[in-house]
Amino acid sequence: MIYLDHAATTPVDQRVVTEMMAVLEAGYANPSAVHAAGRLAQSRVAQARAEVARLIGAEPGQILFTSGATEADNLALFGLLRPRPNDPQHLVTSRIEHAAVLDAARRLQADGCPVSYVTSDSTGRVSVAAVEAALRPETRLVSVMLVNNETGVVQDVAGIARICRPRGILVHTDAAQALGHLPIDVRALDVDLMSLSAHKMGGPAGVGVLWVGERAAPHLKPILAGGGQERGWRPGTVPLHQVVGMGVACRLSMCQLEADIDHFRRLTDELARRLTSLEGVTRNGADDLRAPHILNLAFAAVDGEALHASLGELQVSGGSACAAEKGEPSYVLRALGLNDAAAEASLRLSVGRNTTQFDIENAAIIVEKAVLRLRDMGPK
Amino acid sequence: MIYLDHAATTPVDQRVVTEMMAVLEAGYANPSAVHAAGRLAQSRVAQARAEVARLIGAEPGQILFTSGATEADNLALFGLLRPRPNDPQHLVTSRIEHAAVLDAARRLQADGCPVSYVTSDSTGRVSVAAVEAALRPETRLVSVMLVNNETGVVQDVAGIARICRPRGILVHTDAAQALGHLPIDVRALDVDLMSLSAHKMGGPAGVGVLWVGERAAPHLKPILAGGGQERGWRPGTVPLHQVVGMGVACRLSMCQLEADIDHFRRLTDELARRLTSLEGVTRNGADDLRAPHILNLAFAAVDGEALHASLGELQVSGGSACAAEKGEPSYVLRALGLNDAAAEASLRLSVGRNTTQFDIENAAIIVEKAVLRLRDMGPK
Amino acid sequence: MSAQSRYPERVWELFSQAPHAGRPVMEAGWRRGEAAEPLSATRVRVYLAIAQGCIRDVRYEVRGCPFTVAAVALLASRWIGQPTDTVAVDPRGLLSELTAPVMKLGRMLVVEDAYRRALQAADQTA
Amino acid sequence: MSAQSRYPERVWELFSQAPHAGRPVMEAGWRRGEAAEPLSATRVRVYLAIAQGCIRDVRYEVRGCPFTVAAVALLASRWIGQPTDTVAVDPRGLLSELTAPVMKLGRMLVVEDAYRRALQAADQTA
Ligand SMILES: Cc1ncc(COP(=O)(O)O)c(C=O)c1O
Ligand SMILES: Cc1ncc(COP(=O)(O)O)c(C=O)c1O
Repeated sequence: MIYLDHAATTPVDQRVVTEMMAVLEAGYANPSAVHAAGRLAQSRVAQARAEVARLIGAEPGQILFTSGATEADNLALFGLLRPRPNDPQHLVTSRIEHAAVLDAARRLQADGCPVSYVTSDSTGRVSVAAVEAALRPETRLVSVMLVNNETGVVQDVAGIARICRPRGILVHTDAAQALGHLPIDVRALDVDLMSLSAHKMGGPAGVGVLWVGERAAPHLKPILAGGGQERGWRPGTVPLHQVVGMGVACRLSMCQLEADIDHFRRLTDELARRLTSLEGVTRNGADDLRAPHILNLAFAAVDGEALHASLGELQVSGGSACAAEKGEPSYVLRALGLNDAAAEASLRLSVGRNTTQFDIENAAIIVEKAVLRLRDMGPK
Repeated sequence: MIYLDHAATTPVDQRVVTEMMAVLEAGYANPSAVHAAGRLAQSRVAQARAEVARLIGAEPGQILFTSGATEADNLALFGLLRPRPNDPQHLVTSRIEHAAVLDAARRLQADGCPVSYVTSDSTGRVSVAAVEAALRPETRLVSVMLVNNETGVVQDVAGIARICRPRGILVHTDAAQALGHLPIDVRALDVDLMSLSAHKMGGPAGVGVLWVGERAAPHLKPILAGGGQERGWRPGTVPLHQVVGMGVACRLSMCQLEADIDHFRRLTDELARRLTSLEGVTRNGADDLRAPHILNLAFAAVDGEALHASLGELQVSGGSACAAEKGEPSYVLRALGLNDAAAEASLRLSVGRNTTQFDIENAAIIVEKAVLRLRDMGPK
Repeated sequence: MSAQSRYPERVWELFSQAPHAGRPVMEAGWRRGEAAEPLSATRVRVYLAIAQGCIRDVRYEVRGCPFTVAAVALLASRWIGQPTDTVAVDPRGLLSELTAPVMKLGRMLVVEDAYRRALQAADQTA
Repeated sequence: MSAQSRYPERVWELFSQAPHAGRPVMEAGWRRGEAAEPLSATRVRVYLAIAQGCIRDVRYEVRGCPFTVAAVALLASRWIGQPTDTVAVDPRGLLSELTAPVMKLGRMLVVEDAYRRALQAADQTA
């Protein structure tokens, strides 16, 4: 099996597994309990908070643990926007966001929040000008992701924040695909909320973070009701092993981010070089804008389903895992200008820490063979 | 350290840890992804669903994984009740519910849902008659827990369901403290929704279940928006190791529930025998109604804070972990008729699989010593 | 485990072997039929070698999903050696024979069109 | 690690040792003062042995939280040997000396009352 679907989920780093297991085996108690084990657990949570914070240039107190980036995205949107008849709270987002943001936006819209969807250009980028054009006096929040999960294109979130700041508009960014793949600094980006996920960067699934900056904090309302955990923003027993796992993954990334980026870049560059040497293979999203770990290629003159079926032991995604489950062609690729057939005949190839040069060579051979056979079979 | 706070959280069973570790190390992929690893992951999720279902007499397809009982409780209430101006949807719940239900109820109330709160009698039970008296023609949902997390008192949920059924009212029960501590059969209870949590019964924190029966399913709306996971009711990447952990914990409970119950009962009975032989020690909640793992005792003529501070290496809770964090006296004990001081001078002692007879003997000595010293110090 | 487990065994075999696939070396003497569906970019071209009212040989070119390829290949194997007045394409029959999902019916219609047109076409006399 | 880490070291020491705690063996010759706060069920009883305007000894009984016990014990140690006209209780001063949270002020007032009443009381002449 050659696994080139790290953008869907990464294996948990062995060093993370080891620390999670230590926590599970130690049997620490509920971090909220007042007694000694509870306090020990609390200090482990605090450490994890600090480890995540450090990787994005934030304060530990601003790190709010959630069950993943999906919940973090939902919390950002539902937590800040409350549809009210006499107080229109306008949201600007993009057509290339993850389903967690897009579906939340649609729900807000159904509940009476006006929402504007900005599209991306053919490079895969949402332009600052397009966002600016969508702003209204009643715009409360702009939500644009930092790295797109299908094309890997890095968005100009700092540029978007720059035009929102003087207008007092809060900015949220879904950085699930960016964490561990790009240097991130919430201060430099000057955003207000950021969603993170552990399982995209060597941590466990089922834990994420909403970073809440000081401008957003006074306005954020919780989605879930219950105990007072996470400053009242996120009730429920904090799952210590999960939170520790995310902390360790961030700590590891802190010390090897540059090396990781080099590794990812070298592998995807090599794969692109091999595959684009075939005729009729084009990049989805501009190469100079993409994050190092994701490569998205369109293959002309082959059927998408047949291509995916022909990859044997090479595991990749067409679009995101969620879109794939629905069997619909990727809305992100269509936003780039691809038609349904071309979107379906695209492969997202994403690498991780354990991907080797050998994996890349084999993957290139598998894809090349499949494409040539299908084309050979097709009408000339 | 003598840990008698299993009702707050249990250590993760070593057999659960082992299987979780195997999943984490195998590096299975996102269960939603279409490729081979994804399908393997899906079959593990299906197995876990079946394991949970079997323990409560349900169908695997009715098991909806969440981030814990808090989210399950929220999903049950928010998912079924939508406050609308011209359609009053009345909720009946009790004053002794967990914060996850009570806070959700308060939020619904603030949003325009009428809510009735039924209190418990001095035995710690919410009477069926009291629930019946609270029903209205527009009542949509009744939510009463199966086992109270502070007193351990088992509620007459089957009796409550019996009066709701002919009226077409849906019944939710929070069974977080019941799972693994009582035989549970959703058919015999005849309820419509049930919340479960893994970390109260040897599984990991951060994963729970909402069981959704066929009468409730057509009406349930999701809280979170996003990918289509969990039949659209619960988006976000399903955390495989967590779900497997909950499944294994349920599988273990399936084969040793009777032995566990005997063990819990023997330990708490012994502890009760020793401590009630002291003067001025009374049970909070009727002994013949309590679940086997929880014992709640009130100590007359001592200061609650001083008592808790005097327990040394014995770890217990006064109320629930959540209430303890806020430093407020337990509303559950006050519903039993205790005043603030008496509620604070109460101890919840809860046992687990690893608790030994020796732990119980030592715990009894520690509590007895503390109580006698404080009383000796006090005005006679 | 691989992608093949997502397809019925028969479909997988026909898709991966694609018997009789290809264009005739010399098109003279072959009849040709073509059909396409632009949305999915499915395209099927069928070549029939007919002599004395009998289908002597079949070739095809196809761009389509595994079910489409399987249907085209299945018909090719089945039509070879048949008298032209006994052959027919039943799109719904193909669906059920290949246990294909209903949403594939459109593609089966493309396959039918291509075969029908080839049957009705005049010889390509080069 | 235990409950003691939740309290300042001084408070913990005074609470767990409770120096001078107890009732005098013979109450005759002791002055007694008592105060209570029903909500938290705090109750403090102070006994002072006074002779020639000087506090010769202090005893107390207390039901209260660790800060309350510490305050009562601290005052006992401090008052022994003092002339009665120099001693006083400063509830806010106790709070800060014991680094107690402000919500404990009510209990410090109970402590003050008990000491003040004992000082003002007549001898218990049995
Ligand atoms: C950009 C983006 N946002 C959000 C998510 C959801 O993350 P999680 O699985 O932690 O809920 C994903 C991954 O699926 C993603 O790629
Ligand atoms: C009765 C009850 N319901 C709900 C919960 C919340 O469970 P979780 O920690 O899984 O969110 C708890 C435990 O804290 C509980 O005891």
